Amino acid sequence: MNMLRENNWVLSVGTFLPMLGVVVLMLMPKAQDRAIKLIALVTSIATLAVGVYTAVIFDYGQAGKMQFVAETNWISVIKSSYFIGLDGISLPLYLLSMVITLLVVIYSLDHVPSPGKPKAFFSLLLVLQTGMAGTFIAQDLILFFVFFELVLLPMFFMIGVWGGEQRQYASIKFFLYTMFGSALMLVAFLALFVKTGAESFSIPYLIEHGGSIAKNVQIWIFAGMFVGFAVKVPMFPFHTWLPDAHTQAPTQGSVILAAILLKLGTYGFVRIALPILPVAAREWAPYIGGLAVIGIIYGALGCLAQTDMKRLIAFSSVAHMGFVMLGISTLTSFGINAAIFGMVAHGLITGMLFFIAGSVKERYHTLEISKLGGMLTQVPRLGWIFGFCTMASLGLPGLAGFWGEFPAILSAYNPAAGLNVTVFRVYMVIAALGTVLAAGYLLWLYQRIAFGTPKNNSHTGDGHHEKLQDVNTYELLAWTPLLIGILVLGIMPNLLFSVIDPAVQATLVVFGG
Amino acid sequence: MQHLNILVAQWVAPTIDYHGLAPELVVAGGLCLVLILDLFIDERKKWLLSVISSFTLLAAMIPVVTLALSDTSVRSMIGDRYVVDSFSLVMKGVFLLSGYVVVLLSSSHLEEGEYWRGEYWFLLLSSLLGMLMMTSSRDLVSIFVALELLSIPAYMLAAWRKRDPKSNEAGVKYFMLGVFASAVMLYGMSLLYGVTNSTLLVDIASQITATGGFSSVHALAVVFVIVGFAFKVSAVPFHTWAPDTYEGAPTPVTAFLSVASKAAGFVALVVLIYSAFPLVQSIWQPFIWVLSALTMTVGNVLALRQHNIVRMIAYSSISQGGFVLMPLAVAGMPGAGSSALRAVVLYMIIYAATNLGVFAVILAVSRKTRSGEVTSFGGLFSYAPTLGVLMTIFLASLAGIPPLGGWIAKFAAFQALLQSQSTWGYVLGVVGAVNSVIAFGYYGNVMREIWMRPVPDGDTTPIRTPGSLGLALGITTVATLTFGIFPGIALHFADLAEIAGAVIR
Amino acid sequence: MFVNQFLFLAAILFCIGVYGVVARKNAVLVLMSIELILNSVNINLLTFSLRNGSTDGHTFALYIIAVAAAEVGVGLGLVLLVYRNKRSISVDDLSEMSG
Amino acid sequence: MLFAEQVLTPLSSGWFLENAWLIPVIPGIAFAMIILIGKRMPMKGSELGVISMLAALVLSVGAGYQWIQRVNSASEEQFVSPVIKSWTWWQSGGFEFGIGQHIDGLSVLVLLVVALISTLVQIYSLEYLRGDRRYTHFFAALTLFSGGMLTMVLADNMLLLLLGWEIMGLCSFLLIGHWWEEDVNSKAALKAFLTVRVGDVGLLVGIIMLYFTANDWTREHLGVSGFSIRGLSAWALSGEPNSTVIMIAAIALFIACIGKSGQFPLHTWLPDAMAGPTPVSSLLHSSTMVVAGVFLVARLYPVFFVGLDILGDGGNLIMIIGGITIVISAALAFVQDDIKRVLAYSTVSQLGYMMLGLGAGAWMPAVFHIFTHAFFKACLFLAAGSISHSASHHSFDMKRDMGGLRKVMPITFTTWIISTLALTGVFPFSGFFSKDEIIDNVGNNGYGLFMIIGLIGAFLTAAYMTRATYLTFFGAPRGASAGQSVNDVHDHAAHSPVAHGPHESGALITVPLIILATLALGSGFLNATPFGESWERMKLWVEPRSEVVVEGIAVASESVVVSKNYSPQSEEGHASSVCGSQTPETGVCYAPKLNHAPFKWPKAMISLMIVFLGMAISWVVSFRLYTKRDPKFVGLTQRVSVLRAGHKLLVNKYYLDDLYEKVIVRGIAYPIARTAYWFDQKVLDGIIHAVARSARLVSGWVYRNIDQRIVDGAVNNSASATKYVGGVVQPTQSGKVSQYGALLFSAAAVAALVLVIINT
Repeated sequence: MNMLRENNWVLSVGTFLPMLGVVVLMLMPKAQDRAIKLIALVTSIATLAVGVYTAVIFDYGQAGKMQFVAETNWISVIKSSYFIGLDGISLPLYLLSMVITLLVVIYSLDHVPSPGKPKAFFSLLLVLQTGMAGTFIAQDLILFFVFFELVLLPMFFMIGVWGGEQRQYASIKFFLYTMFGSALMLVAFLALFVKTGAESFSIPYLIEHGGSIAKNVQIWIFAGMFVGFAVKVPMFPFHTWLPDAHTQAPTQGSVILAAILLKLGTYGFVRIALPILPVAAREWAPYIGGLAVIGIIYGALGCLAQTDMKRLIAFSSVAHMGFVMLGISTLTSFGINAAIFGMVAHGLITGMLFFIAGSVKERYHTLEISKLGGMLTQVPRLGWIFGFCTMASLGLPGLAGFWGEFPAILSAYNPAAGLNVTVFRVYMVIAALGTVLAAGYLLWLYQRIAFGTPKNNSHTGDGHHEKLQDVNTYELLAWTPLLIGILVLGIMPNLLFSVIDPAVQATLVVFGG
Repeated sequence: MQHLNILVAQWVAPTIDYHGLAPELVVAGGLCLVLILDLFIDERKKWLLSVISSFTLLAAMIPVVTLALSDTSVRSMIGDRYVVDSFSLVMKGVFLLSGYVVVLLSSSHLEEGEYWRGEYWFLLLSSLLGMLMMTSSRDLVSIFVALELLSIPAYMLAAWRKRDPKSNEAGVKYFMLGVFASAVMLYGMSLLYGVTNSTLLVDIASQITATGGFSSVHALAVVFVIVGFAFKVSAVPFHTWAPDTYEGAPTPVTAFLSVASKAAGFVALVVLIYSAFPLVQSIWQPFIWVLSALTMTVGNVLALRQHNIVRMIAYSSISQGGFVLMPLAVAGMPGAGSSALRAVVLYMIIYAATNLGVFAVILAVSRKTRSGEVTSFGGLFSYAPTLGVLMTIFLASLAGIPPLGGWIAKFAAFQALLQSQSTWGYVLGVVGAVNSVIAFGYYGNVMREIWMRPVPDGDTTPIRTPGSLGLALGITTVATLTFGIFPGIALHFADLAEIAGAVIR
Repeated sequence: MFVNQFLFLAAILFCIGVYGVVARKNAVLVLMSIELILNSVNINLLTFSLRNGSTDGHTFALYIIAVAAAEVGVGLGLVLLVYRNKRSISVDDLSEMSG
Repeated sequence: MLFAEQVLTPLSSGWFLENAWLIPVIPGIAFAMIILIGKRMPMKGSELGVISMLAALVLSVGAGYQWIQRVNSASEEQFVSPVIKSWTWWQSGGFEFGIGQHIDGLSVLVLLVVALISTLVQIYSLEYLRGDRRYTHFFAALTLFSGGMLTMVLADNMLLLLLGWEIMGLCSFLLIGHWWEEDVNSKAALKAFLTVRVGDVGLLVGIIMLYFTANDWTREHLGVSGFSIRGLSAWALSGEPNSTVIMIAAIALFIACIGKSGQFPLHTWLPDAMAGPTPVSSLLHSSTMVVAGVFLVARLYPVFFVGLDILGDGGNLIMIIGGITIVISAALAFVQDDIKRVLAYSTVSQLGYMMLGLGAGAWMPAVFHIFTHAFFKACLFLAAGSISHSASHHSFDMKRDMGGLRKVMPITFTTWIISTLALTGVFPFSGFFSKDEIIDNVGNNGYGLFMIIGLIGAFLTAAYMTRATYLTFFGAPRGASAGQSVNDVHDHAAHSPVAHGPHESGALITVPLIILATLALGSGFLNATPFGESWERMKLWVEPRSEVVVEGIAVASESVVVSKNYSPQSEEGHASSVCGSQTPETGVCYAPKLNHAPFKWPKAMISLMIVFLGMAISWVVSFRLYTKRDPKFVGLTQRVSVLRAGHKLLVNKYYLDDLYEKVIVRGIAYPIARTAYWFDQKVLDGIIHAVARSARLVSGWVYRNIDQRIVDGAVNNSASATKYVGGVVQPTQSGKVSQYGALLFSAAAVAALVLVIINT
C-alpha cells in the first residue's frame, strides 16, 4: 500500500493537542472556574481547527490511500512503532470525534453535572478526545490498543463520578465488560503477531501477511478480536453494559459514548479484523450478521419495554449498531460503506438524542416516560428538535439515519461471494422489519413525551407550573452543528460516501476485489 | 583428607575485579558507615543516616553505570561463580533505585515514630547488599549466601515495631516460614549437588542430564530448589506468609518486601532456570505453569475480599507475581526464551515503580487517616486530588490499562506466552487475560472509593505530603507514565538484560 | 561406602525436622526442628562430597553452619521479643492477622 | 408481420418539461423558509405556502401543456419517450444512486392533480385554520407534503420515489397529529405512520430485490441502474426476469401499496386519520397521498404486469385486494355517523376501484379515476369541512349536529351534490367516465365476478352517499346546526362561529369548493369514451404506447428514436404489440399491451340503473328512518339477528383493529418485548451477575476448602482449628505458622511427587 507522507505533523498535533490542554488544566487552581472552562473550550476549538485543516489538505482524490503518514520508532523491541495515518474511513470518524468533543465542551459550559469539579471533568473530556482521535488514526495494533484503552478510564470516571443513582454499579460494569473484551483482543493481536512471523504490528504489514495464516488459526484469532470489538459495539449478547452505562452516565458521557465510543468497535472490525483475517471473516460473517439482526430486533423489543427515556435511547443504540454490523458482515464494499455512514449518522443522531434527554432531565427532573408529556406546549423548540431527531433516528429518507440503514439492508441482499445468500436475504427481511419496530418505539416515545398535555406532577412536587426554559444559547450552540450535520448528510450523502468509498475499496482488496 | 590437603596446597587466591564488585563494595562501605555513625550521632540528628543511606545507594549506581558503559560486557570472578553481566547490572539498577525510593518512603515514617533508626538503615542496606549479590551469583553456595543475606535483615525489619504485636507476628511468621522454606530449598540443593557433583550453575546445566535422562532425585531436587524461591516470590501455595507479614510489618518495609525482596526471588529463579535447569524443563515448566495460574487466580480472588488496603495490595502483589511467572512457564520452549526473560525483567522494572508508588500514596494518606481500611480512601479526590489522581494512575497501571506502565509489562508477558506457540502457552494466556479483568474488581473498588464515595468522617483537611514522600511519588509517577507512554525505554533495558552463559535463548 | 545409609539418615532427619516444624507449637522447638533439617542437608552434602571427591560439598556445609548460626540468633531474638509482648512462645498464638 | 423501418419524427420538448424538477424543489424551499422565517411573515408563513403551490401549479400546467405538444408531435405509432434527466446523487461500493426527473403522461397527470388540489386546499386552509395556534407549522407541513408528493411523482428512480414516499408519511404523521394535545389525535397519527410503515418494509424489500435482479440487465441494455423506473419497466417486459423473483418483488411492492393506499387489510388507519384537520383529510387522505400506492402500481406497471400475471387467467392479488376493499369499506360507510369517516371509507372503497382496475389490466381507466376522484373527493371533504366550520361548530357527527343544511349553505350544498353525483358515477359527471370504465374493462377482460363486485360497489356507494347527503342536508336541523352550543373542541381562539349560528362559509372556502365542483363535473369529458375516440384525449396523452423501442444506450432519452415497428393491426384503433405477451426480439418495451373495452350504452345504462336504484332505496330508507322514525326501520338492526350480527361486525370494523391492537400488538409484541427485556435483565445480566457471584463463591470456596480443609487435614490439629473457625465469623486465612508450614511443605511434596511420576 503506498502512502502519502506530506504534512504528517497534523495528525500528531490534532491528537495530542488536547493533552496539552490537560496539562494546562492540571496547573490551574481548582477555584478558577471560568478560566478552566475557557481553557477547555480553547483547546477543543484549536483541536477542531487542526482537524478541519487536516480535512482541508486531505487529498480527496486519493482517499483510498493512507495520508499524513508518520512512522517513528516507538517500542522497537517488540516491533511496534508509532505509525499513524488517515484515510477515507478514518477521516469522518476522526473529525466527528473532534466535533462532538467541542460540542460537549460547549454544552458543559453551562451544564457541568453534579457534583461539579469542572477541572477534573474537562480534563477527562480532553483525555477522552485524545484516545478517540488516536484510535482512528493508529496504524499499528499496539498503538491502536493503547488508544483504544485510553478512553476506558476517563469514561469510567465520567460515569462513576458524574453519573446517576446507580453510577458506581454502571461504571464498574462498563469497565469490566470492556476490559474483558480488550484483554482477549490483546491476546488475539499477539497471536496474530506471532503467526505472521513476529515481524511487525503494523496494520498494513499484517494485511499483507495475515491472509497466509492457516484457516483454523485465523478463526480463533478472529474470535478474540470479535469479542473485543463486539463488546464495544455492542453486539447482542455483549450489550448489557450499555443500557446501564448510558442511563447512568451524565449527558456528556452518554453523548460521547454513543457518538464515538461505540464506533471504536465497529471501526476495529473494518480496519483490523476484516482486512487482516479475510478467510476467518468469511467464516464468521454469517454469525456476525445473525447477531446483528438479532440485535436489531432485540434492541427494538428492549426499547418497547422501557419506561425510562434515556434507557430507551440507549437500547435503540443496540438496534442501530445492529444495522452497522449487518452492513459489515456482508463483506461487500457497499455494505461497509453503509456501515461507516451508519456510524457517523448514529453518532450525530443518537448523540443529539442524548443531549435532549439530558436537557429533559434538567427541566423535568425525571426521565420516566409516564411522567412526561406535552413537551411541545411547554418547551416547543426542544420538542421540535426532539421530533426532528426522532425522525432522523427512525431512518426517514432525506435525513442522515436513512443512509446508514437502507444501504445496509440493501447490501444484505447480495453479500460477498462465498457467503450464503439465502441466509443474508432472511437477515435483510428481518432488518427491514426492524425499521418498522424502530418507527414504532421512537414515535411511541415521541407521542408520549412531546404530545398531549403536560402532566401536573411532571416537574414540581406542588403541582405548580413553573415556567420551563426552552432551549438556551449553550444548548443551541452545541446542537446546531449536529442538526445541520444530520440534515446535510441526509440530503447529500455523497459528501461522506465519496470520501469513504475509495478507502473501503482499498480495504477490501484482500477479499479479491 | 589427603586429597583435601593437596587441594588446599594448590589453592590460589582468586583475582577480584574491583570494578565489577564496586556497587557491592560501595553499599558495604555505606552500611558500615551507617552502623558506626549510629553509635555517635545524637538522637536528633539521626535523619543524617537516611541521607547517608540514600547517597550510598545513589553512589552505588555510579559503578553500575560505568560497568554498563565499559567495554567488557561480562566480568566473571571466582571461577565463574560470581558474574557481572548485563542482566545483573540491570537488576542491580532496579534494586538500587527501588532501594532509594524505599529510603525516601521510610525517612518520614521513621521520623514520626520512635524507632531505632540507625539499625533500620543498616538492615535495609544489608538486605539490599544481599540482593545485589543475588543478581551476580551463579553458584548454589553464593545464591544461598545472598539469599540469607537479603532475608535475615528482612525478618528483623518486618518485626521492626517491637512493641506492636502485629509487627512481631509479621516478623515471626516471615522468619519461621522463610527459614523453613530455605531449609527445604537447601535439601533440594544438596540433592542437586549429589546428582551433578557441582555447585556451579553452568556445570549443573551440563551435568544434570549427562547420565541421560533423569531420575526421581532430579525431580525432587529441582522442585525443592524452586520451592525455596517460589516462597520468596510468594507464589501460591507458598504465599501464606505474605498477607500477614505485609499487613503487620511497617508500611515502608512492606513496600520493600513486596518489591525488592520479591524481585530478588525472581532474579534467583530466572538465573536458576536459565543457567542451571534449561535441560530439565519438563520438570519445572509444568510446575511453574501451575504455580503461575494458581498464583494469579488465588491472589485475585482473595484480594477481592479484603478490606485492609495493605492486605489487599499484598494479595494484589501475589497475583502480580503470577503474571511474572507466566512467561517463565514457557521459557523452555523454543523461541520463547529470550522474550520470556525480557518479559520478566520488564515486569519487575515496571512493577517496582508502580507498586512503590502505591505504597507512597498509602503512606501519605495514612498519615492523615491513621487507618488501613480501604474505606479510608473515600472521597480522597475531593480533598487531596493529586494523591487521588496518582493513586488512580498506579492502580490503573497495576491493572494493566494503557497508557500506563503496567500494560506493557502484561503485554510483554502475553507476548512471550504466545511466542511459544504452544497450547499450554495459549491456555495460560487466556487465564492471564481473565485474571487481568478480575484484578480490576479490587483496583476499581479503590478507585471507586477515591472518586465516587463520600469522605468517611467528613474530615476534608488537605493532606500535607513531606518532601521525601513527594520525591518518591514523583519518581514513581514519572516512571509509571514514561514506561507506559514510551515503553521502549523500559523495554530497552529489559532487552539488554542477558544472562551470561544462559543456555536458553 | 555406606553412601545410602548416610542419605537415609539425612532423609529421616529431614522428615523429623519437617514434622517438628509442622506439629510443634513451641517456637524454640520449631527452631530446633529447622536446625535438624539443616543438619540433614549438611549430612547429604558431606556424603555426596565424599562420594564425588570434590570439596564443594564441604564448603557448602561450612557456609550452612555459619548461616544457620545467624538464623538461630535472629530467630531466638524474635522469639524473645514475642515472649516479652505476649508472655507466650506458642507460634499458634501468633494469629492475630488472618484472612 | 411486416417490419417497417421508419425514422420517426423528433419529439418536441420545452423548458417546462426539461425543468420539471423545479416543481418539487419550490415547495421544498418554501418549507424551509416557512420554518425559518414563517412566524415573522405578515400571514404567518401561509403566504409562502400558497405562493409556492401556485408556482408549482403554473410549472405543472406548463409541463402539461408541453407534454401534450410532445405527444402531438409524435407520430401515431411512436412511443412517446418520457423526458428524463438524471444526476448522480451519490455513489459508493460500486453502487450509483441517481436523482432525477421522469416525466411522462402519468407524471404530468398526477402532477397537475397534486399541484392544483394542494393550491386549493392551502387557500381553503387560510380560512379554515385561521387563528390556530400552530398555523405556521400547519402550512409548513402541508407544503413539505406537497414537495414530497411531487418528488415521488417526478422521481426517475425508486430511491427518490422512496424518499418522497417517506416524506409524505412523515407529513401525514405530523398533520394527523396536528392537534396533538388530544390523545386520540396523536394515537391516530402514530397508528397511521406505523401501519404504513409496516407496508414500507415491502417497499424496501421490493426495491432491493428489483435492484439486484435487474441491475445488470439495465446497465447493459439501457445504461441506467436497477433503481431506474424506466429501466425496471423495460426489464420487466424483456422476458429476462425470473418469474418467481419478480413475483415476490411485485408482491413486496404491493404490500407497500396496500399500506399506503389503505387497502384491505391495512386500511384501518385511514378512517382514524380523519382526526386530522379537514384540509389534511381532503388533501392527503383522499385525493393525493393515499393514491400513492395506486400511483406506484401504475408507475411500475410492467413489473406488476409480469410479476402478478395481470391479464392472466383467474384473478390476481391486486384485483382480489381491490375487490375486497371496495365492498367491505363501502359496507362500513353505512354505520358511520361521522361525515368524514363516511368519506374516508368511501375513499378506501374508491381506491379499491383503482386497484381493481389496475389489477384487471384497465390501466387507463384506473389512472383516470385517480384524476377524477381527486377532484370530487377533495371537494366532498372540503364541503364537510365547510359544514363543520360554519354550521355544525366543528362537529362532524351527522346524526347529532347536522341536518337540513341545504338552505343555510347553498354553495356547499350544490358542490356537495355535484361531487356526490360524480362519486356515484352518474352521467355526465366525471365519476361516470372513470369508474364505469373500470367496471366495464374489468368485465371486458374476462373477470366477470369482479365486474359484479364493482357493480355491487357502485350500488353501495350510491346508497351510503345518499344516506350521508340526506342526513346532512335534508330533514330537520339538529344539534349545532340548530344553533345549540357545544363544547368547543379545538382551540380556535379568534374565530367563534357560535355567535352567528349556521351560515355559509366565506369566499376562501367556497371558491375552492366551486373550482373543485366544476372539475368534478367537467373533468370526465377529458376522456369521455362514450363520445368516440376523438374525446379520448387522456388516453392519447397519458397512456404509454406499448411499442417496441430500439434504442442505443447513448441515445436513451434522445428525441429521435428508430423504431422497429410491427405492422399495425387495428383493433379498437390500437396497434397490436408483442409487449407484455412475449419477449421482444429486438429492442425493449416500456408498457405492456392492454385492451380497451369498447363503450356500449346498454352496459352503461345497466350500471346507471344500479346507481339510481341504490340512491332511491337509500333515500326511502333514510327518510323513513331518520325523519319519519318509522318503527319498521328504527331498531331493525337490533331486532333481526342476522342484521344485528352484521351491524355489530360493521360497527366493530370487522374486528380488524382489535386483531391488530389487542391480538398482535398487545398480545404478541408487548409480551415479546417484555420477555426480551426480562431475558436481558434476568438471563444475560444474570449470567454476568452469576459470574460475579461465582467469582465470589470461588473465592469463598478457596478460603473454606483450600486454605482451610487442606491445612486442617494435613495437620492433625482439628481441635484448635475448630476453635479458630468458631471464633472467626468469616472463614479466612488461618494466620497460623504451623499450618502455613504444613501447606508449604505438602504443596512442595505433592508437586515433587507428581513431577517425579510424570517424568520417570
